[in-house]
Amino acid sequence: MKDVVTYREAIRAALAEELRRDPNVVLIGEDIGKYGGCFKVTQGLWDEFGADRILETPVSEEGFSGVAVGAAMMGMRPVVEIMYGDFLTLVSDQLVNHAAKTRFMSAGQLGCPLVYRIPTGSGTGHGAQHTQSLEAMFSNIPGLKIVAPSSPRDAKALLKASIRDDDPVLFFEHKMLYSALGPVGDESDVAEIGKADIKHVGGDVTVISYSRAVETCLEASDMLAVEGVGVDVVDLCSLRPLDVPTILASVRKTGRALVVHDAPAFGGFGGEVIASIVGDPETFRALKAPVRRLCGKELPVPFNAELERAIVPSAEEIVSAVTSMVAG
Amino acid sequence: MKDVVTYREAIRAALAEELRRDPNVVLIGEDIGKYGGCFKVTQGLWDEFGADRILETPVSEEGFSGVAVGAAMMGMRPVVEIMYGDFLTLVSDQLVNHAAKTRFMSAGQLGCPLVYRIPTGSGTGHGAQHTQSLEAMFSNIPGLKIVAPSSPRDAKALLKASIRDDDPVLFFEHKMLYSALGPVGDESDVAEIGKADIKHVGGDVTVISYSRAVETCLEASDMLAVEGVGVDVVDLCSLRPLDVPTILASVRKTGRALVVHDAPAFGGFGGEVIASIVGDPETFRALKAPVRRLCGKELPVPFNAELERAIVPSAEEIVSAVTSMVAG
Amino acid sequence: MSIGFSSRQAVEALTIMLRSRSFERQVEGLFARKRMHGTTHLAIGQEAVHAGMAMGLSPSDWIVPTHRCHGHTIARGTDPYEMFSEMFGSRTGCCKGFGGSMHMTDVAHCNAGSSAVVASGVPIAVGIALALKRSGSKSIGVAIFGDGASSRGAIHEAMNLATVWKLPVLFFCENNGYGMSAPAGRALSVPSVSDRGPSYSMESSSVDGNDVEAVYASIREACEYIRSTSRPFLLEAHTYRQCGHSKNDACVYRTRDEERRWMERCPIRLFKDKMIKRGQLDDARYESLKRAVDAEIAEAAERAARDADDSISLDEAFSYVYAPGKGNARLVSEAVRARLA
Amino acid sequence: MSIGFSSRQAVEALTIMLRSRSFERQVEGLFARKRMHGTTHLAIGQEAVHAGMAMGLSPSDWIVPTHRCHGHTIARGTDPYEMFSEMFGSRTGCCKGFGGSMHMTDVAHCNAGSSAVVASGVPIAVGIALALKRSGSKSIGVAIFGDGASSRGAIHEAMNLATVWKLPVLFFCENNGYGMSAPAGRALSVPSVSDRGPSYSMESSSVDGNDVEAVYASIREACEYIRSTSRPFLLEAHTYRQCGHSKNDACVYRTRDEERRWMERCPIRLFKDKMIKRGQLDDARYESLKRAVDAEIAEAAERAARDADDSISLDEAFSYVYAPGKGNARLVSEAVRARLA
Ligand SMILES: Cc1ncc(C[n+]2csc(CCOP(=O)(O)OP(=O)(O)O)c2C)c(N)n1
Ligand SMILES: Cc1ncc(C[n+]2csc(CCOP(=O)(O)OP(=O)(O)O)c2C)c(N)n1
Ligand SMILES: [Mg+2]
Ligand SMILES: [Mg+2]
Repeated sequence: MKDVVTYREAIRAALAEELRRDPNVVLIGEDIGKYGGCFKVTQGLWDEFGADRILETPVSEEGFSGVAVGAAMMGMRPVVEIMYGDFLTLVSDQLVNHAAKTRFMSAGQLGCPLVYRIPTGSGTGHGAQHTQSLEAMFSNIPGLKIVAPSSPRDAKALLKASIRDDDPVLFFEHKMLYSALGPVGDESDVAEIGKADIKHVGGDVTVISYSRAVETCLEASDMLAVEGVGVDVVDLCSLRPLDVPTILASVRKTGRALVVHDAPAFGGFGGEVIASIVGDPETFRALKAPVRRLCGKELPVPFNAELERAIVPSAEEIVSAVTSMVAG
Repeated sequence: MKDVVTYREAIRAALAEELRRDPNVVLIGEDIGKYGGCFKVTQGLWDEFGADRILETPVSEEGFSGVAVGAAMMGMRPVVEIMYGDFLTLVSDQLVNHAAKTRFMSAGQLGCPLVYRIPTGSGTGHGAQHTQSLEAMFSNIPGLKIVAPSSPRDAKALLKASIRDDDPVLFFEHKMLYSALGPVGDESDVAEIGKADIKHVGGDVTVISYSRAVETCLEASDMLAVEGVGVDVVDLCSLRPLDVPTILASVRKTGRALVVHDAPAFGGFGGEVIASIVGDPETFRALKAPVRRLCGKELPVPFNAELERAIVPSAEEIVSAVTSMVAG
Repeated sequence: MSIGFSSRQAVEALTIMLRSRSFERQVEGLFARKRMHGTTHLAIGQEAVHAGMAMGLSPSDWIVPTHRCHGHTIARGTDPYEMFSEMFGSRTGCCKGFGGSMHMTDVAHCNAGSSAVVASGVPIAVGIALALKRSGSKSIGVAIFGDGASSRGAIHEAMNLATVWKLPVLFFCENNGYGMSAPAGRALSVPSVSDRGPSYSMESSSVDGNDVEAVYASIREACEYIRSTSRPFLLEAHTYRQCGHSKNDACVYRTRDEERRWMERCPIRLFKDKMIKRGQLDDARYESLKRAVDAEIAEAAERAARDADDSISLDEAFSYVYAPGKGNARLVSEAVRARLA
Repeated sequence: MSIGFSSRQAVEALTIMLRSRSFERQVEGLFARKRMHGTTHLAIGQEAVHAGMAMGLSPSDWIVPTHRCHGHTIARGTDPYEMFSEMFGSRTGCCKGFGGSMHMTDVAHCNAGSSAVVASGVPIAVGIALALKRSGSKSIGVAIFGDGASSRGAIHEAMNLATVWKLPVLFFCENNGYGMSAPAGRALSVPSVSDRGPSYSMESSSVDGNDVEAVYASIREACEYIRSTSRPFLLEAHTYRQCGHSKNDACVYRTRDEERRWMERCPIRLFKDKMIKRGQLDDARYESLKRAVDAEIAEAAERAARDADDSISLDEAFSYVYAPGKGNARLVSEAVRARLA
């Protein structure tokens, strides 16, 4: 493998390696065979693995997500592609009421080791029903795990971990990251779900983010460094379980926290991050400024390209938020 | 009408009054006719309104929720009963991708005035798939409104407001409140969605809650009053839009905030409340203690009655949390 | 079509039906005496379906029952003590008291547990069939659902998929005439659910669900077809629940007259009479069988009642939310593996 | 069945087809030149369906199209300038640039807009039919969906409901042989979607979707049935999209040979030849008609391109999320009311 690959290639490599390693792993989804998937993530896998391992389905999200649950109960490890994250709404019964609860309700008799791969996010001009970031819809459901990598390395290592995990994992892939380049680990690089990664180190403000917004934060942190403002960029990588210790350690150091995500602020995952910060006595005492959010705006994603860009946080907005926090 | 009625009767009265007032109002749902609804909320309405206004459906949640959206686009005002809140998963596509976005995507050509009535919560021994509190699943969706009353008066006045509202409203009714008694307003009592109500006044700690948990908080506030600890109990009534000014005013006064809800803490609505508190500079400066949550425990709702009780906050737990906040 | 049972089979069928009935009567009594929490859906009157199916399937076929699951669960061999215990919420329940009346998973008896979301178990059964087929097993997945459930889209998707993927699934509709208070005639756009077979190029048939031998024979026939072709089959049994939908149901949606007519077709009575006529049974033998069954079930209920307070702790409960250990994958539970015959 | 159009009708049909084709070619070019954002689903080859439906329906019937919606939208009378503008994302678009290619609501032409969630528009159309029926209107709701969509459960639920509630809905399946890359033969458990009519006790039929007169005639017949009985009808048109599924589709899932065979059945060419044979058209007249249509569409595209930067502001966008004003109800928008003929 090349030293530097795209996020798309990293995901594809993780799928290929796990398909090779474990005969119980199968891919399930629409147009993921010869067509290579809507975002070409599975392109080429068909040639190696064929119809026995790549199960192409009719347009039946609810049905095939249930099929995946039943198969997982029996020890298969389905990796389901939900073509657009917006269609999570169609599989939420199987996810929330079944996948998340099977182990518990059966008192451990059955497990549900499956992964939903979920292309997410705006920027593609696909309109309000194809561009949402719906991760917050599922973060209040015990029994689920949620992962949202921002780099090729994390994507590969976390997808491998997700496939090997014995519980259902929602794996959010950001569409605007598919062509992002970066190094990846080798076959043995399997991450631990629930560990955050500090992607930039600085002493003044902790910026906490995940998925595509991490890129924006890193851009901002470079701009801020020029101005002499040091930012810790904490990439959560996993949302559930959440790496609270890493968040707290950074915020205790900086005394200032800003949470950034593309999904709208209200009711978004940022609230959970903030609650975990201000609920901790030691961290609370270390706070020097209000804990802030800079997130998506409160409207459905507009088609218009300018508006579509404007509703997610920009590096400039992050710079100005951080600057005002340091000044304030 | 009697001075004091149950929460169930209050909801029924709101339905009856609105059915009488506006011929566009119809009820849609399963077993809501002669059978009176799974929780007997619509009992008796069949006799007055019959099959023309009470549309009984097959077990087709996804289908009839879409039918409601189409009917609402044409100016009908459907009030849909989702028999158990857990089945919101089956209607989430119509809710999230359609009802919430119709007005925006059509640039105001179409509206979507409908109400989903949603019996919610644990305590009934119905097991993990019939007892969830899924309000947080929908709080990150612009275009929706969310209401969750805790008393007969609020239930009636807010349901009337929801039915008259021109946008889609999720109306969460707590099953364990159906038999709770309280006064209600007359026919003209229509509440404003988005206004919180301070249900108990005290100076030491602000306890913020909604739905059934408000009852638990009020029980705790009485116990605390005996011990000389004064608690503001802020009943949010509406979750989206959220009455931030009322929350902030109380917290600025007390300097201490505790958020209580039955849904699990992680990823729950409490995070949003906390983010709104600690993001406000003036309120942040007024804080004397970490902002805390006391919420449901992180597991699917167990059938066992003792466990089922143990996973939601008790008055005793609230008392001890408040006491330690005042002491700390 | 109805094949006459041998005497041994007939006694087995009768015994299963009596055990199912006896279990439900005990539950009814326990709820009436407020000894049990929650709600319950009894299947009184549908016992021929339980017995016919349990006898017609192979023990390694996997079932996914519905909310109305006690009869199938007991028919398949689950210990009534564990079932009562589950309904008391005790640690000794088949799901340690986490599940309750509607969730009685028993992997040892190839019972994947019900979904209490009507029809959502159907695609799960299709997934089980997929896994069985891939494992090289000759076992099949059985998706049980009601007439009410048949209106849910999940079933349409599951049936279409099972056909195009050629999966060994028995779609089994227990048509008891009502989905809660909704008569099938008002909820369904077809006279019979099995009329929908052609919509999926699926073989289908209907059977008198109060005739245990007929149910057994149709199940056998359907299973043979499924095993030999690896294609799904849709079988519908017409039956009736003599009891209410769940506890406290006054049955305002149906007439006493209708109930009376169906009581005359009570599957246990029908089969008992048939056995007597055939000389496979006499009244004395019936009474003693019934007494023995009732005693066994009553004993299980009493024992479970005594252990009712043996709840699992909250701490222990937490350990069931996620798989124990972390990092590398464990294999599928040994119990499931053992059943992938 | 095919009814011969009068000359006036024939010219109308041809004009609609040419406008649909011309619109799509312009869009194709604009995407190729990277002038447009997002993606788009062209319906080149399906124009007989657009024209046959638009002419067969009454103007007060409400349609709910699919993601592949331009042809139906233009056929129904929406201004191509407003459609191009929508695709440029400008304020002058039919949805002010909020919707884009897949969302072209136009209440003035009884077009409720598509759902881009395949099949989710179908229950919405049933809801529209419910409202129309209650308002005493003779108008119907039209649910348009593809062969791919037919596997979704929402359609099953909607069809069952429409029958048991007796609603005036036309379920219209545009079977173009593929759902994205999935051939209907692999995704569908029946040879033809209309085979599923009996599953809902619904009248159904299939028609050659490349024969505009046949489509028109079947629509007329279906609508007459629906209006006179207030029952739903399932109509399927077999057609083919000559283009890819969306922009940048190399069509690896089908053969060039298959494409060639369908090109020979291009609905515009077929109908043009038929008209010429009947003496309703000659080559010169065709060329001048085509030139006029192309000029009109090109002019609309150019005008829209000039106005492309006229975006709505973020502030203004916020005012469309919730209804203006608060407290008491406003009535349904006057525009909708005006269309509830
Ligand atoms: C999706 C869903 N909707 C509604 C319910 C409430 N409910 C429980 S049982 C039932 C009736 C189901 O009827 P049927 O499938 O015929 O099974 P039966 O109860 O007759 O055995 C309903 C509507 C549910 N559990 N799930
Ligand atoms: C529920 C859902 N699943 C998947 C998609 C992605 N998708 C867009 S169009 C399409 C194919 C639809 O096929 P069909 O219904 O035949 O319509 P056609 O594109 O052929 O006009 C798919 C799968 C979607 N938009 N919605
Ligand atoms: Mg039934
Ligand atoms: Mg198609």
